[in-house]
Amino acid sequence: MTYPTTLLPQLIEAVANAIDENAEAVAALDQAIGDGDHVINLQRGLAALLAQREELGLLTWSAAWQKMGMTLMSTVGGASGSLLGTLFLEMAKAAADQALDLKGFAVVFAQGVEAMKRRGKSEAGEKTMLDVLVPVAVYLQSDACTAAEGLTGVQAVAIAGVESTRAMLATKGRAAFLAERSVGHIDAGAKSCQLMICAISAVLSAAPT
Amino acid sequence: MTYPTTLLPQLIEAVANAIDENAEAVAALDQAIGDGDHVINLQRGLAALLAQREELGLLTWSAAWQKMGMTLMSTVGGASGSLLGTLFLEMAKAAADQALDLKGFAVVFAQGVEAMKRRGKSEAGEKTMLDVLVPVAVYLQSDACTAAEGLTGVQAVAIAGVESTRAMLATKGRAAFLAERSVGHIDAGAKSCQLMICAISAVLSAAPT
Amino acid sequence: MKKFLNATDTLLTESLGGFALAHADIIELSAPPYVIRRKQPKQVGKVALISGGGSGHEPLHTGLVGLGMLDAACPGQIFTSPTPDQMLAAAQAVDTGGGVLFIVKNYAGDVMNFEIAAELLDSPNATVLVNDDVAIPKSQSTGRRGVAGTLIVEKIVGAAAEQGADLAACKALGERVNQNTASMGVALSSCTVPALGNPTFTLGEQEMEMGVGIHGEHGRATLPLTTASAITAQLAAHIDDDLKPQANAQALLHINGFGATPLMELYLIYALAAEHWQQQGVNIVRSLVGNYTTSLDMAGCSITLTLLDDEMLRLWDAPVHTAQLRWGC
Amino acid sequence: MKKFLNATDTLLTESLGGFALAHADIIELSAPPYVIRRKQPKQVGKVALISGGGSGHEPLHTGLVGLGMLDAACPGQIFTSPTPDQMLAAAQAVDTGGGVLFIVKNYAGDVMNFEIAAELLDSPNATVLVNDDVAIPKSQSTGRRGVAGTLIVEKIVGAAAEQGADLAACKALGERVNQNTASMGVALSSCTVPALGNPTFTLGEQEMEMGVGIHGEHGRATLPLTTASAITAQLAAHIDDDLKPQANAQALLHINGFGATPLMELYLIYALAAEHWQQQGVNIVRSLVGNYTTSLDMAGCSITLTLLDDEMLRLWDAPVHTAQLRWGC
Ligand SMILES: Nc1ncnc2c1ncn2[C@@H]1O[C@H](COP(=O)(O)OP(=O)(O)O)[C@@H](O)[C@H]1O
Ligand SMILES: Nc1ncnc2c1ncn2[C@@H]1O[C@H](COP(=O)(O)OP(=O)(O)O)[C@@H](O)[C@H]1O
Ligand SMILES: [Mg+2]
Ligand SMILES: [Mg+2]
Ligand SMILES: [Mg+2]
Ligand SMILES: [Mg+2]
Repeated sequence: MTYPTTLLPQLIEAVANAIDENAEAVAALDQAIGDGDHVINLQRGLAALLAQREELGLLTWSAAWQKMGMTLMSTVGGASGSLLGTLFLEMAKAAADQALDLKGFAVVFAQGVEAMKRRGKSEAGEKTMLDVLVPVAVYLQSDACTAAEGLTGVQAVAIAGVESTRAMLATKGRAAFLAERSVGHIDAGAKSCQLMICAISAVLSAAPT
Repeated sequence: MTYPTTLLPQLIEAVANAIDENAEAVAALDQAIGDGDHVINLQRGLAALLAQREELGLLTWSAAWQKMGMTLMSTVGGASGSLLGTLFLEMAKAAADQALDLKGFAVVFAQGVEAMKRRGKSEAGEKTMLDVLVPVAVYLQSDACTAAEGLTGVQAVAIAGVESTRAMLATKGRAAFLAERSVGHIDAGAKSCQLMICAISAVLSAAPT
Repeated sequence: MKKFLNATDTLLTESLGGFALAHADIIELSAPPYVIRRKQPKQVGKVALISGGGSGHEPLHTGLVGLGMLDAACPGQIFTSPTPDQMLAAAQAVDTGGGVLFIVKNYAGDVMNFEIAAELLDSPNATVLVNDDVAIPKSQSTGRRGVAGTLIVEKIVGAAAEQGADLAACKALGERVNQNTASMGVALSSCTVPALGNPTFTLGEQEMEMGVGIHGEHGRATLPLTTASAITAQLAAHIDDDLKPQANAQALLHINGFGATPLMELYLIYALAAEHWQQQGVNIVRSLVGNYTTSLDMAGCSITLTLLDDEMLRLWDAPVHTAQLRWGC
Repeated sequence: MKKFLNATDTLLTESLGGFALAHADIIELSAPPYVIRRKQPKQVGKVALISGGGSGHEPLHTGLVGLGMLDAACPGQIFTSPTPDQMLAAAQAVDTGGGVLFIVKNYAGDVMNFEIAAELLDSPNATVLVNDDVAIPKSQSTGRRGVAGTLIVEKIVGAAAEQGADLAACKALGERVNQNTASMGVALSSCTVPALGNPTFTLGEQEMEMGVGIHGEHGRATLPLTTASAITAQLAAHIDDDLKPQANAQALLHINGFGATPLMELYLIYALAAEHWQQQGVNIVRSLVGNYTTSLDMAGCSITLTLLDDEMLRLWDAPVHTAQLRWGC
């Protein structure tokens, strides 16, 4: 099935709720191995998206992601703002104006994640949000990601991804300054991305076919 | 009996010990209604006197107090330093070069306290060291201060004086800034003066006649 | 609160040594009795401005020695007035015949120690007593404390002295600046005197101390912590009660940090205070924001308003070159 | 730790407003996206120096905008990198044809946001990356952090730009200053981010954090608190490992307070650090002591040594007029 942009208001609300409900936990993660600002940065960006959600729902995916990317880029700030902004702006470029099904989205999303890797000069295994986003991109493009199972499977992949950051030594972002002391803590950006992916998947799962 | 200046080393040691033994308590008083420095200021001055004690013991009372006054004036600092320095310098002026008995000392001491009042523009009842020194000066000059009883009586007067500061409203010194909040606390300068007077009296009581 | 130190009884001496090294171009530290004196050349016969007080308020006063401001500062032990021998040594060092003006903050110890020095000083001298703190009622028997306004007196009189004003004129000017200056402070914490090792008093997580001085002692009242707007309004109201600034008056607005409050918060207070006086039609023509008259590591700040006539404004703007204030050169 | 504020989400905006009011003679605050830009006239075609970063480090960078230093500073949220639209607005506002030099502290967010802006910027531009912190091993995959040395880069390059140096020369100079600068910090407490409400990490009464950055995070190690001499020796040793200052080298010694450490203690550290390098025959020719690159209300300080050649020394001495640094005018 293809997903229309009219889902965007609901998607944004779901993501914002998921972040709000877990705000203290995410803040604590960035406090433990960062500077404590990750979740409020995200919430600021999500508030801006919420304010735009109705108009976003009237655009194409490409135009919507372009607008969302610009919004996130100019409101979130920090490492996560530049990376999330990059993700959406790249997806906007990759999307053209077609309708999107899960496979189509997988291609676009993978391009977005590649753009994040270039921007952050980073890859999976460095204890960042990429440790959720890369496995998710891989999964979405794999055969295991079927129309029936994909939206459930991707949540499991995201959760496994965030959990995998716990044991990692950080080699990117602020946590890298802590060297060995970063081990044993989940990465904040990975956690917030997992929450966002799970919220999005839940909405899409419930979307009328 | 007259008291020789050869008692000075012992007197200074006794005063320094008395202050050291009660240092925390006196510090706490100046912390409660002041800025916390009174006892370390005193200890600095007493350390300087200790360093001079042998040579002081060779001088006349007048010369010794002159030297002690200058030392205290230049090492203690703060309100108490200027006042204690003033006390000793005035006693030096008043003493001339005679030998001193208790009555002679009482006259000299009373002049010293008057000089302190002029310097501090203060008098008894304002919750300061004067609330020990003024009653002591009055007692020493009174008939109740006999050769036999005086050195014991003066300690009781000093103790009563310091206790009397507890209920007073401070109208001089830093404690006055606290207005009613100064009530219920003993004044630090009064306490240190009481300790010093008691230590001095004890030494003089035990002095060979 | 923890500190960088080797020993509490060498902290001051070591720190003064570091200060003298860091600013050797403009000041020098004497041998004991300690005086920080100006090095830059000056007109012979210029009035020599001398101030001082307990340490722990840095940069006041040592950081304000130099061209256009103090000729010398006498640093006492932490929170302890300097002693007359320091002021006499200072006068000896910096008086070139124009006489000495002592600028003294109104605390018993400072007043008495400076008075003793003034009495012992042979040469012509005068004293300006600074008592800008309006937290204390005017009728208080000790008089009001000298706090953040002291710097303003030192700057304006410093400029006048640099320009050749004589001793009487400098004293009159200093008293005029003092009369036209009002300050009030609030603390979110006390400070820790190194020798005591613990904060002088403690506040709860939702408490603030209104009307504090700069020695870590309690203020007029412990109150529930409230918004910056409400705090500013309270401080400003006390200042207005005292100064009664008129519409169209020119003023200097000085937000002074007590040591541990981030500059960001000081500028917030500036914004709120400036708005308060703007609404009254007072013309804030000059500003000074930062840690100038501190209380060791106290969290808090004070607001100071000085009503400036044209002469005072010109003198505030005149060149100054000290460790802490520098403009026009 | 308690704070002066009305609301955490208006703190920055209100504070920037106060800053702009207080320094309206030399800077102005744009409408959002926020930029603080220089007001003083400048030579057309001068290289426009733009820096910025998260707020919470005041006076860095907004306090360093003005003649002889930054043309603009882009303030992000507390500890959060500014966004590309701010840097683009800044470039639009201050580039007069000589191109833009971005001075960027080496943190992932700062680097990425400034890079995106640089890529979107039509006009000629270059970037100097500042990474003076030697607490982190050189081999660290993120590279080292930019800390208190950033101000030194901004001052020296700012002077060169003011004197007409072109974009390539400014960039080369900035990189040279950065290469010759090494810093390391130690904290006695973390800081409290307003939105979190509690210190980012806690230390015991006998603990210090060695090798901290300026965002309240843990450093390289939590160690027992020791003497100022021992602390200084540790910090200096790391700096020496990196810079390897030679005898007779000229240097600038900068003791930077993180926000809550009294100036008296900073001068103590200065004394100890100056003695360390004097013993090595290094010639400390310039000093800077105070709170310049803070971390909100963190107690602690950093030592920065910059090896100065004659050109760098002349440029350090060149006139500057910002809210925080002013000399020669
Ligand atoms: N180079 C990078 N590549 C990918 N992700 C990164 C990189 N640097 C940081 N991150 C992510 O950004 C998150 C931190 O974001 P945030 O706290 O908003 O920014 P900042 O670190 O600037 O304070 C980290 O948890 C990590 O997931
Ligand atoms: N005007 C005064 N007259 C008499 N005693 C005074 C006066 N002012 C202060 N004191 C005394 O000085 C004591 C404080 O001394 P100290 O702490 O050494 O000085 P400071 O108040 O300058 O810190 C007070 O406890 C009080 O006894
Ligand atoms: Mg963060
Ligand atoms: Mg005291
Ligand atoms: Mg004192
Ligand atoms: Mg951040």
